[in-house]
Amino acid sequence: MQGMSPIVKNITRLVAGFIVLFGAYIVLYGHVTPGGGFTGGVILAGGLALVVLAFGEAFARNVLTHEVAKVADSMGALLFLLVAVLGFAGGVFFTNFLPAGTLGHLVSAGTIPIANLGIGIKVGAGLFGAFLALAAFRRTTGAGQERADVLQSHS
Amino acid sequence: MDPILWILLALLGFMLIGSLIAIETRDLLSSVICVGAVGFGTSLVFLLLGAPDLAITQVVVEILVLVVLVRVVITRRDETHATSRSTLPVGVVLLALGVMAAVVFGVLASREADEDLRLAPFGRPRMTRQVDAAALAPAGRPDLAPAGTEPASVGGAYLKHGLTADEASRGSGAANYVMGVLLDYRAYDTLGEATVIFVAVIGAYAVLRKVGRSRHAGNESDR
Amino acid sequence: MTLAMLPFMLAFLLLVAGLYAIVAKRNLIKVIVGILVLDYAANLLLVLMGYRTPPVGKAPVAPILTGGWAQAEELAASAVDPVPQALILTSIVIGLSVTALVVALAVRLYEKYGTFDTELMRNLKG
Amino acid sequence: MAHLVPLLVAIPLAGGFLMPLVGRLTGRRRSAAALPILLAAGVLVLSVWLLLAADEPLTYWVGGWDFPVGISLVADGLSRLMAVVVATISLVALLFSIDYMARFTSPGLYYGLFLLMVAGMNGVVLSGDLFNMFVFIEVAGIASYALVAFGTESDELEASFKYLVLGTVASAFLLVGIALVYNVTGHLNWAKVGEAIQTAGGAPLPLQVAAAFFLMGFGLKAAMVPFHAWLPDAHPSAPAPISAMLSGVLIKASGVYALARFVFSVFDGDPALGWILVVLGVLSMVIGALMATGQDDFKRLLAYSSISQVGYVVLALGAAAVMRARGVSPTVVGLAVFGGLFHLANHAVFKALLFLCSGSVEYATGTRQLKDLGGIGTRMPVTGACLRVAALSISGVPPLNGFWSKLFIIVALVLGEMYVLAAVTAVVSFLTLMYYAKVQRYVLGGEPSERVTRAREAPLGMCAASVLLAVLCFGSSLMAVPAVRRRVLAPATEAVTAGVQAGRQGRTITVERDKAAPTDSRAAAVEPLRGGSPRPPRAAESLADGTAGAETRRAEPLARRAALDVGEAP
Repeated sequence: MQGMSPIVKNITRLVAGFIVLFGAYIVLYGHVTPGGGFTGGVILAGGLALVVLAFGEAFARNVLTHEVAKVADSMGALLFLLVAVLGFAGGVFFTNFLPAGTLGHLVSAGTIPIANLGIGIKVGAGLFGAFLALAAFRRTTGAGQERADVLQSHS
Repeated sequence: MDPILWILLALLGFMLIGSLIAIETRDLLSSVICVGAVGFGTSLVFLLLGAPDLAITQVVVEILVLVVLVRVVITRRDETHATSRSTLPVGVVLLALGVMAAVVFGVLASREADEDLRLAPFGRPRMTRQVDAAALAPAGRPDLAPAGTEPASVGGAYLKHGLTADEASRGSGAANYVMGVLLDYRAYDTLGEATVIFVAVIGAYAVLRKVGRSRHAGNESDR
Repeated sequence: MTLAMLPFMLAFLLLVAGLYAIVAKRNLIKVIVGILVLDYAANLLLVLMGYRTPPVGKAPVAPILTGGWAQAEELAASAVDPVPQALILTSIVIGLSVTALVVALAVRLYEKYGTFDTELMRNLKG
Repeated sequence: MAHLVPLLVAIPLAGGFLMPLVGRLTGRRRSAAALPILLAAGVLVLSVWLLLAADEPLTYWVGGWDFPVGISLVADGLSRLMAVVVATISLVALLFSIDYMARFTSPGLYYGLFLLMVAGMNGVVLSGDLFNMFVFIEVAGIASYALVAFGTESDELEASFKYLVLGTVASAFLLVGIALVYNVTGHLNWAKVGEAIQTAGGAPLPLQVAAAFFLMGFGLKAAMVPFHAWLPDAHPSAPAPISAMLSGVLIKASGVYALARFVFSVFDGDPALGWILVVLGVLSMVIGALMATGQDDFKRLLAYSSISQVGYVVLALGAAAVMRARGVSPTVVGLAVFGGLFHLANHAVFKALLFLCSGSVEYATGTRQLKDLGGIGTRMPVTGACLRVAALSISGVPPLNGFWSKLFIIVALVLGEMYVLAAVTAVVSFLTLMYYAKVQRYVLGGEPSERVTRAREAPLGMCAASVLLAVLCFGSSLMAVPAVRRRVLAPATEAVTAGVQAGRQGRTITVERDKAAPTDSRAAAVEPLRGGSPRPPRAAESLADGTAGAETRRAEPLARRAALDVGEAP
């Protein structure tokens, strides 16, 4: 897959940063405004998927590889689990052991923002990885391969 | 008559028709696009019913699903879909099941005998009722119950205590109650949910491996 | 039967439609479409059950505190139920996960058979 | 001690999250199995300790929310028994995987999925919350869909697809059931739902509809006839250790266990539900056995036999519910439940062993057709002996464990005056004996084919795993001995027969909020409840003065820190 036309590439250049930024915002402010780790993570994955679709396989191979996505996936999940296990510090599993803080501030609601961050990383990386594996530039093997390749060069 | 109910019914009708088209159309691409429309309809319903979190999530999830599905369908031409017929007569089955659905909920709605445990109708969830707080104490520990009344469902309790100005009641501290429920009261669920998506992603990696097994590699006892 | 049960019934019909697609259709993509519809229907049923009709002339109140402490009591008395929303959020993600996996399976099956049609596959005919 | 309960989920979960990373380091070497085996052994030790150390049921409120707004983990006798069964079979299956999975690629993904499936099952059996149970059923289910397709051959992919689709339908039914339950009772905690139903004096119509959805959902997960269509494809297609896990524990954890919880702890052993269980159980038993008789594929035969054997368990539980409602003596009811749970544990052991043996045989010969396997017992003496033990055990030959559990079930049915059911059970036992005699004849006797003469005994790890389970086939008969029984199975039986009462027993573990509050400690523990209470404890007062009520409080020292933080903020 070579990527799309220059128009798409340029617009993506303009927009992608904002999408990723927006995703990060949704992740971080999930406890204050609508949104949260999952939503933000999906937005992150969507923004990255847009970049890959626009710029093609080479970009995904050199910058945002499958491997990076896998590592970030595990790390995000472990971060969330860590928040859960650290709950023992407050008494039992999953205790929200940090102070509640001021209502409506970024640093409030105890562990919720950290958990959101972990989930955001996890979901963003995981879905992006799945997207790469599924849709972007799958090298097929077996029966349907030739036909699939021919069709891919069309799109 | 509540205008929201009318809008809701129209949306649900639209979704029902959309999903029937998605199911019945011959062309896989149109099918996928129709189901995408139904998904966006779901998102609108969420927005209409005071669930902006869900609406945002549904939209972004829908976009991702749609991108993947469309890509899967358009890069794989399937000439054989002429045989993709249904084996059961469409109308009969749908009619029968539809009647069943109507009967189920009609019967549920018509039973007024037992005020305490009946299906709460649309727009009046159970939490709008108050019960003796003892009913909400942990099972087997009525001694933990406070005095007075409480909303009759867990959701009402979250709303009442999740974040009241009276600091005696401990809430999650999250202005977004849904997030408070999701990541504090029911954070354990969310851990499970994060696990689900992790499992699905590595499961997809596993399924999409180029070589699943290599009978002759790596094992000297193999023949 | 009251009008107030009508939304539940429509959501239930949607569930039936999804079920129908899964049972009767002989195409992997159609089955996936059925799974998606089934998910939508179950989620809709949940959100409908948490809805609280606002006072006449007002919009439904989302369970998000925007106006500071002063508003909390009022919100508690008027907002829709946050629990089904939290459950649906989980359920949407589960649906997404299942979809990711099932699409991966469908893609692999396409590679093996060159078609999405289950009639042409060995074990999925029944 | 009580903190073990969440660790049983957290440990395999952490392992599952780590394995894809570890797998990249180890590559395809067998050492990839080291971490999972270590963790599974740890989980086994913890769960056995939990089973033996504590007598009373524990209710553990995750996050410290004692008010039933949080999620509770319940470790009563039944949950503990299931946790031990899950841990045992998963450890053995992992041992078996070391060599068996060397033929497959990406061990990191395999072990990751495996551990996450274990975490999901532990989550299911320990959960005290309907929706939480649903989520963990999904975790275990999705991991198993992927594992069934792990070989990525077309029949595996097809089986996985079918399994996934039916599993998703089951999940949708469960979700609808949960929605109805929440709508009607306002609770998700099953103990509270059970209490609400009991207060109302029986389940009202909407909850009966919900019950129908739950039955269909759990029935699909447990592969009860007529919801069994996916199992005969999915279980044989999976790699052998996964087949052992699926047949041995997964259908029990997310199917039978959930059904038992739901019928007894939520619906208080409603006799109508009991009869439905009896019917499903008998159908599964008979049809599973008949279908198994006609199979030539070794693993398919085992899969149908799983349907049949799980039918025993469900029948015993359903009969217990019926007898309980009829006023039969509690001893007999207890005996039926005891027999059912005993058979559940036994079936986990011998069916896992059978699947592992079939895996060894397939590993050595490359075929699963019974007719091609003649004389394999002489070429593979260890596997052959284990296979013989398992086959005798499942056919109910004394003194192996299968005999005892079937005996208990039949005796309980006779004592409960359900003679027809007892007769059916006996007949199905005879059928079981028949088709396992066929297995023995084909596999162990007969002229070795050319394929078989080339076969060699399976590698050490696989043999060790099989032998372990074969020993357990003898060993678990000990559970019938009164001393062991009191310790292991009696609490589980008690948890089932207690019905709704089960949710009210035992110790509650949660965070003691507001320890510094000078008011009496009981009131402090209730703190989350007191939304409209006239005056907060003193510690809170000082906070309120300083910060104009701008923050909520947590445990005292933290609250002070919060006060500091907030003091600077405005």
